[in-house]
Amino acid sequence: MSGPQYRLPAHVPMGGRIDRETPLAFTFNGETFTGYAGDTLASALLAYGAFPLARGFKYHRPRGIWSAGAEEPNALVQLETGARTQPNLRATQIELYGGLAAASVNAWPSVDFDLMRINDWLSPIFPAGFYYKTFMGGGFGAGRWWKLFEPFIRRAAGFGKAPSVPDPDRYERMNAHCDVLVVGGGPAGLSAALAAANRGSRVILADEQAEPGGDLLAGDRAIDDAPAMDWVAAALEKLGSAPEVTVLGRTTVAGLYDDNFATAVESVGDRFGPGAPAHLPRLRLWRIRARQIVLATGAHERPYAFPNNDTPGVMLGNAVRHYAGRYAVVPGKRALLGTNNDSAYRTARMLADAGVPVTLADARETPPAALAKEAESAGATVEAGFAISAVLGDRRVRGAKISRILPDGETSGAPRVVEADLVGVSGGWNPALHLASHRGAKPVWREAQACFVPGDLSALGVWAAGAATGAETLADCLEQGYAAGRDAARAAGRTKRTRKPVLKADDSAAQAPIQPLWAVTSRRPGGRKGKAFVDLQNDVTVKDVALAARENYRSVEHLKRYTTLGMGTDQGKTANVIGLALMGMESGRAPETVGTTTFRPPYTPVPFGALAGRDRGALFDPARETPMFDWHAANGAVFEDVGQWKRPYAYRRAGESLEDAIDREVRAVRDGVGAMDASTLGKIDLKGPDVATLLNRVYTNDWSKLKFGRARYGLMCHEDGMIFDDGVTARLGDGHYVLTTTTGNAATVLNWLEMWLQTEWPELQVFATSVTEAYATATVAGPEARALLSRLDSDIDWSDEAFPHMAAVTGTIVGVPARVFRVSFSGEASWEINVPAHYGLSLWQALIDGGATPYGTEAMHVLRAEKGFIIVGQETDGTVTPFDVGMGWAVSKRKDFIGKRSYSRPDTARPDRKHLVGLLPLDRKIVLPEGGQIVADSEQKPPVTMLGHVTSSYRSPSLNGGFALALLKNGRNRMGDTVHILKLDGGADPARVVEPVFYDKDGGRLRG
Amino acid sequence: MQRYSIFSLARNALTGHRNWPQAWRSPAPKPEYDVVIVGGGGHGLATAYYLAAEHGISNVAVLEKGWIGGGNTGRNTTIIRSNYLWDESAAIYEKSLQLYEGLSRELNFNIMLSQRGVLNLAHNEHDLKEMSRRVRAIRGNGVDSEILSPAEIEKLVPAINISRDLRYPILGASLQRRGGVARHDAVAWGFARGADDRGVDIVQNCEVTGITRQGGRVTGVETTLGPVKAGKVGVVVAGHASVLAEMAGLRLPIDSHPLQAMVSEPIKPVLDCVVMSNAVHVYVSQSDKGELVIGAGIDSFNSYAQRGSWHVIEGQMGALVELFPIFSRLRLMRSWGGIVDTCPDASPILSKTPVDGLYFNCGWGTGGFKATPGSGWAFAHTIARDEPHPINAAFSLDRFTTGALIDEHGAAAVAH
Amino acid sequence: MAETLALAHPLALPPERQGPDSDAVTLSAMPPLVLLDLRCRDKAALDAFLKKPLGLASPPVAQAVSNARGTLFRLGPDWWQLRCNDRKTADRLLKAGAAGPVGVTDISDSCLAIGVAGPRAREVLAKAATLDLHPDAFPAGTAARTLFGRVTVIVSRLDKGEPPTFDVTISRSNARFLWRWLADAAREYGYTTVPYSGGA
Amino acid sequence: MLLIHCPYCGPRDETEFGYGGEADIARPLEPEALSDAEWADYVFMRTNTRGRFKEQWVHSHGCGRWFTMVRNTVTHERGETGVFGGVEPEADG
Repeated sequence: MSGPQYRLPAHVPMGGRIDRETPLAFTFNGETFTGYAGDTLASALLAYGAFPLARGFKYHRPRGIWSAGAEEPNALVQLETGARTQPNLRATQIELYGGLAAASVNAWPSVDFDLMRINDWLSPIFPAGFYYKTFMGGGFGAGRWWKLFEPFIRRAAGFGKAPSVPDPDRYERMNAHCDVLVVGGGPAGLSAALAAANRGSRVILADEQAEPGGDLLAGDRAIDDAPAMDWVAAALEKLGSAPEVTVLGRTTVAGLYDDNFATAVESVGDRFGPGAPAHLPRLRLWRIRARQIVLATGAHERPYAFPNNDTPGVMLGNAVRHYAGRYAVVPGKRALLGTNNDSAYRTARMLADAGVPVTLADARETPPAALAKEAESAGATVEAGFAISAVLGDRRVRGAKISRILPDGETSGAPRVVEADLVGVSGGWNPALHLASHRGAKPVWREAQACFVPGDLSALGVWAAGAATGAETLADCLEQGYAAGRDAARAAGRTKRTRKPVLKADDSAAQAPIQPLWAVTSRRPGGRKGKAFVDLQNDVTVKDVALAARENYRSVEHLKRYTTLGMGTDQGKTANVIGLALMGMESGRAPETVGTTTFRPPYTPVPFGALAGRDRGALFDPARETPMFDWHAANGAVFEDVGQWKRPYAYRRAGESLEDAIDREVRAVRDGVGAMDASTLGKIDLKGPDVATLLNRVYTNDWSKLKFGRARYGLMCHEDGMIFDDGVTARLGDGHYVLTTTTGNAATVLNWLEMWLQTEWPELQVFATSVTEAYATATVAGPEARALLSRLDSDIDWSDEAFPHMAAVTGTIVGVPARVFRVSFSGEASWEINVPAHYGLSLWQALIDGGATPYGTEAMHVLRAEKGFIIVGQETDGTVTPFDVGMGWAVSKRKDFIGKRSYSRPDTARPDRKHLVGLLPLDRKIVLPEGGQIVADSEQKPPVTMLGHVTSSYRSPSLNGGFALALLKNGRNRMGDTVHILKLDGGADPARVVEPVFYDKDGGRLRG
Repeated sequence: MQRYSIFSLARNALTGHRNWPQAWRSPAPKPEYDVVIVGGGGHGLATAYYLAAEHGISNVAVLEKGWIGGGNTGRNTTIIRSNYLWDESAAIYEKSLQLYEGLSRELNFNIMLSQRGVLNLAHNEHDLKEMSRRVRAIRGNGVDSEILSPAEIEKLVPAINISRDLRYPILGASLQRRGGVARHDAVAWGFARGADDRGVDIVQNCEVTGITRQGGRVTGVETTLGPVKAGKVGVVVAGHASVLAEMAGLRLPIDSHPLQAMVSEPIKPVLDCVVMSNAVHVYVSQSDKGELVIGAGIDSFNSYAQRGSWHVIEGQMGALVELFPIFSRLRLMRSWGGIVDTCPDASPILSKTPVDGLYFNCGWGTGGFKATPGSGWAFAHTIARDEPHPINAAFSLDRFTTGALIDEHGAAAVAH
Repeated sequence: MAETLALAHPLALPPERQGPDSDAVTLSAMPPLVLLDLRCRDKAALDAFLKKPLGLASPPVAQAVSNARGTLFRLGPDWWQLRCNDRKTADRLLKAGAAGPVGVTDISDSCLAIGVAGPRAREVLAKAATLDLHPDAFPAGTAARTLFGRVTVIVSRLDKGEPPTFDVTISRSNARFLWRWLADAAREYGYTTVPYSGGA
Repeated sequence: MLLIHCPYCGPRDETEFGYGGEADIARPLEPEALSDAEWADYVFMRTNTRGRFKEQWVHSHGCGRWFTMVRNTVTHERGETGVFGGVEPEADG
C-alpha cells in the first residue's frame, strides 16, 4: 500500500477533528498503516484510498467503505486477535488507537483474491430465496441433498469469527434516573439538553460518537457567523458545569422500553483497545429510567441503486463530506456525485474547496439556481436531469456513466461516461426513527420529503427533534431541539420559565424539494447489465425485490424474509426504505401502503458481555450458605445445589468413595448418632388467634386439636388437589406456631400463605414471618442421639417421657436459647435443634465433638426412603395427590381445604391411578435406575405400555441391598406382583411390588 | 403448480427469473366455504393443507388478519424436538417430527430441516434424576433420546463451559439427535403454497371480528372484508385464542404472555447443535446464516403487546455467557417478542368445543413451532371427521373438568 | 466444653484495600443485630404498642426513624422492623407482643448490615439498585426494602451526612455474596473493606 | 420494563413484583356444591382480556402487599390500583 496519499495536506483547512501531532500506527490484514488521533479506522484506511477491504455476503464481490457511521453495511472487520478479538465491527465506528490490529472477514483465502467470488458468476441460478426451491430430496430420499449441502452453506455464511477463549474483560451495569434523556449530541440534541438544563432538570445527554456535534463535526457549518463547532464547545461547557447534567459520550442508546426505560452502551475502556487501564470496565450498560425522552437521533442518508453500485469507491454523498471535513480524507482524485436533493451541494462545495474536481449529477431538471451557481463558482460541474446509471471498474471505481433520468427511474438516451474514481450518492434522508419505533410510534410517510417520520409520542413522554423529524435546516434543528427540551422538562415537572436563545444559522435560502429516485436500473426485459444492490450487506438486488413481488411475497415482512433485505447487522438502515419503495413500484402501491417494518432493539449491536454485566462466575447467582457452611467446606463436604443453597451431599473422608461415605453415614445414624445441617428447611413463625383456621385451610389434615408443645405433619396442595409441599408444624404457645417447609419451597409457601391471607381471607388474624435465616437447624438422629444430647449443657429433659416423638420444647443449650422438635425423617429417634443462626457453627462443633457423625442429604434420602417417607419433587411431580402416595390418612373428610374439591373429579377419583409402592429388585445386588420405566411385559417393542416409574432407588446398608420407591399404575392392587424396569441399553430388571415401608414398620425405633 | 428444483432454477435463469409464478394467490374471500380456518400461521396453513391433501376438503379459506406466518410462526427460535415425558405428548410431537422429516419433499419447498440434535443440560442432582426419568420414558415411546456425560457434551459442543467451577456446573445432558431446527418462514410458505395449489383460498389482511352461530352451531364468521359463511370453523390463532373464544361465548384455560427471542450478528460456525438449559434458563442454536438464535422463558404478566421486558434479556444473556464464555464478545443484533398462549398443564388444546362445528387449536405455549405439521394434521382430522384423532383425543378442552391433565411442567420449567 | 456457644459472623473476612483510590468506597460489616419483626394491621395500635418501651412513632412506608433505643424501619403498611440498640428493649417488646395486636418475632440472626460509605458509594449502589438514590429522591431517613440485582435488601440512609452513607440489610445466607458483589462493583473506583472483627 | 406504582411504596421497577394474574377470582364458599365444570371454571378458566384488564400483583421485594391494578394488555397503559383487606395507603406514605 503506498502512503496516505488521499489525506488532504495540512494547509487545506479541513479535518478539524484529527490531531496531526499524534500519529498512530496500526495494522490491517497484517500491513502497517498510520492514521491520527481522532481518526476512525475507516477514515485512516480511506486516507490510503478506497481499496476493497471486505467481500459481499453472498456473491463475494469486493467492497469498500460506504458510510461514515452506524449505518455502514460493508466495512465489517475482525478487530484484534486472541481473547480480545471481536468480529463484525464497523470500521466506521472504531476509534483509532495506537497498535490497533484489524482484518477483513468472510474472504478466503484473502480479501484480494476470494474464491467464493464464483458465486457472483453463478449468480443467475442463485436468485433471492433460491434455497427454498432446491435440495428438497429428489433421488437421494428425503432431505439427503440438504444434509449434504447445509454444511457448505453454513461455512460460507457468517462474517467474522467468535473468540476461541473466554473474554478477559469486565462489563459494568449502572442504573440511572433523570427528568430528561436526550439521545443524540448534534445541534438538536445539544439545544434540547440546554433547554432542559436551563429549567433545572436532571438531564442525561447520550451521544454515540467520539465527540458530540453530530453533523456539525464536518466543520463547514456556522452559527452566529462563527464556526458551529465553537457553539458546540460552548454548549458542552455549559452542560458540563450544570450539576444535574450528565453528558455520556461514546454512548449509544440501544433500546427504549415501557415507561421510558432506556438502555445505553457506553464505551469505557474499549476505545483504548487491549491496552486499556485494568481497572476500567470495557463497556458500561446504562439502564436509564427517564421521565421524558428527547430523540435527536438525526437522519441517515440513503443512496439510490444503480448497476455496480457496490464497487469500492462508491459511497454515500454525505459520508464523502464528513471524511473530508472531519478527517481531511478524500479517497479520490476526481469525484462524481449523484443526487436528487439539495444536501449533495454541500459535499460538492467541500470537494471543490479541497481542490478535487467534481461533477454533480442532479436528477432534478431544475436544481435550485442559487445552490447550483454557488457550486459551479466553486469549480463543480452540475448536470441537471442526470443520474448515475453505471459504475465502471471492479475492485475500484474507474469511471462512471450518467444518464438522463425519467421520473419512473428509467433512463433515456445514451449514457455519458464521467471520469471519476470517487462516486458519492445522495438519494434523500431517512430520519433515524428506530428508537421511536421501539416505543410503538408508527412511521408516517411524508410525501414532500419522500421519507418516513416518527409518529407523535408526546403522550408517552417522548419528543423528537431535528433531522430525526425530517428537519432539513440547521435553523430548524436548533429551534426544534430547544422546543423539545423545553417541552420535555415542563412535562417532567420543571416549570421554571427560561428565555429562549436567539441563534442565527447559516442555512441557504435556496431549497428545492427532493425528487424521489430509488433505482436507476431498467425493469424492462433485457434491461441494464450489472447488479444494482439495494441491501449491500445481504447482497439483495433490485431484481431480487422484483422477484419477490412476482412470487407474491409482497407484504414488507415477506419481502424482508424472502430476500433477507434489511436483515443484516446494519438492520437495513440504508436499504429498507428503498426496498419498500421498489416493492411499491413493482406492485403498483405507494411506499406507505406497502407497510413499514417495525424496528426492534437494539439500534446497533450490543455485546453479550455488556448484557450479562458482572453476573458471571461466582456472582452469577448467590450461593446461599448456612451458618455451618465453613465447617462443611473444611471437612470434606461434597456440596449439591438445592435452589440457591449449597448443601452437603456427603462428607467424604480420605480414601473413601462417595458411595462408601454415604453407606458410612447411613450406618452411623442407624447404629449410633448422626448430625445433619437442616438449616435450609423453610421456617415460618405464625402468630395470631386464627392460625389453626389458616392451617386447616391450607393443609389437608385437621389442625383444630394440636396441643401446646406438640407437632404434626401436613401436606399442602394446590386447588387442583396435587401435592406441592409438606412439612411439620409445631405449636409453641397460644396463637404461636412454627411451620416448616421443604428447602426449595420456603419462599413459595410464605408467598402462598400471604396471598390467601391478604387477598381471600383478610378476616383471619394471622401474622406470618420467615425465620428460616434466624435459626440454624441441626438434626441429631440415631439410637445414641439422646445420650449425646443429654451430655450437652442444657435445661431440656431429653427423656422419652418428657420429650416424646412429635413434641416441641423450648429451652437453653450451652447458654443459648433453642427450639427443639422431636421429629424424625430417618426413622430413628431424632431431634431438630434450632438455635440463633450466629451460634449454629458452634452448636454444630459441639455435636461433632460430642460424637455425632455428620451426614449429608444423600444419606438422609436413603434413610427416609427406607421408611417410605416421600420427598416432594421426587415422589411427586405436580400430578400426585395425597391418596396417590398412600397418605389418605392425612386428608380430612370433615373440613374444606385448598384442593379438596378436585378429588371428586372423575380422573382424580379413579381407583387405578398411579400409587406409591415399594420395589425390591429380584437381584438384591443391583440398584434399580431412578427414573426407570416400569412395564408388565419386558418383551414388548416400543412404544411400550409404561405403568409408572422408579422415583427413588438406593443401596441400603441396613437392608443389605437395593430397594426403591415407585409410582405404579394401580400399584396398591399389585402387591406381590413382579414388574420389570427397563434398562437404557435394552433388557429389563425384574422387581417385586411391596409396601413402601422397608424398615422398622411399626415405628418403634423413632419412638424409642 | 410449477415444481421447484435445481432444474427449474436453471431453466428460469435463462429468462432472468421473470417467469416464476406466484407462490400462492391472493384471492378475495368467497361468500361461503365448507371450512374456514381462522389464523394464517403455520398451524392454520398446515390444517388447511391437510384438509385438502388428506381429507379431500378443498373448499377452504384461511383468514389471516395480517400476513401469513407473521405471528409466532415468524417469531420463534425454530427448535424441533419430540422428547416429551408423557405418552400423549410423545405421540403428537413425534408424529409432527416424522411429518417434518418428509416435509420438504411433500411440499416441494425446502423448509431446511436441520437435524443437528437438541441437547438438554442438567445442572444439579434433581435435574439428573428428572433427565433419567425423561430419557427412559421417551425411549419407551420409541423416540430417540440418550444421556451424555460432561465429557461427551464437551466433545459435541466444544464451545461450552464444562468446568466444575461454574456456579451451576453441567453435570450431564440428554440428547435427541433427530431434533434440530428448520426455517420457520419456509414452513408457513410451503404449507401455503401447497394448500393454495389444492384450491385453498389464503386471504391476508382479513381480520375475523365475530363468530356467527345459530342454535348451538357455527354458521360462519364476520370479517373486516365482510361476512363469510362456513359449515365448520377452526380457530388457530395462538396468542389470541381467548379473544376468538370470547366471540363464541367460550372461556379458555389460557393466559397470553410475551415471549422474547433474539439473534446475534452472523458469525462463522461455532455451535453445531441446539443447547437448552432449564436451570440457568436459556436456549441457543446457530442458524445457517450464522446467527446465534437465543431464547428463554416468558415474561410474567399477561400481554398482547409483542414486546417483553428488558430484565428478561439480561437474565438469559447472563446465562448464555455463563455457559459459553467465548460468546461474551459477540453482539446482540435484534430482539423481538411474540405472544404465547399458555395452558395450566403446559399442553395444548386441540379440541371440539361446546359449539357444534367450532374447533379450537391453541395453548401451545412456547413450543408450538415444533408441532406445526402434527398439529395441522390432527386438527384437520378433527375438523373433517368431527372427532379427534387418537393422537389428539387427550388434548381436549374437557380435561380441565375431568382432571385428566397432561402436566408437562414437571421437568420443563422452560417448555419449547 | 465452653460455657456458651460462640458467635460466628459471616463477614469476619480478611480486610482489603484495592483499586485506583481505596478511599473512594468503604464497606463495613456491622456487628450482629438485635432485630424484631413487627406486624400489625393498624398503625395506631402499633404506635401505642411502641410508645412506652421505645418512644418512637411509626414513619411512613419506606422510611426509618431512630432514637437512642433503636431504629424503626417501616417496610410496608402493616410491616415494620425494629433494630434495637440493646437486648433489653427487644425482650420487653417480645414479651408484650405475646398478648397484643402486634405480631412480634425475633429475627435478630436472620440479617446482617453492611455500611457503604465514601464519595463513590452512591454509584456502587446504583449498580445494584433500580431505586433512584439521588438525594432529592432518597433523602436522609429513607429506608426501602428493594431488590439489589438478585438479592432482596433494605437500603437506608439514616443520617444526613454528605456524601451520603448507606446502610444495607441483607439476609444472613446472602451476606457474603452481597459483600463480594459490592466490593467487585467498587473495583473501578477503589475500595476498603472493614470486616467484622468481634464485639457487639 | 414496567415501572409499577405500588399503592404503598410508589413507583418501583417491575422486577420487585410478583404477578398474580386475573383479579377478582373469588374462591367458592362451598366447593362441594359446585359441578365439576363450575369448579374447573374457578380453577382454570380465565378471561385473558385483550385491552383493559384487572389483575393482581404483589410487591414481593418491597412492602409485601398484594394489590390490584388495571392495565391495558395491548398498550401496557396503567389504570387505577386497588388494595385488599381495607389496608389503605396513608396520605403521607
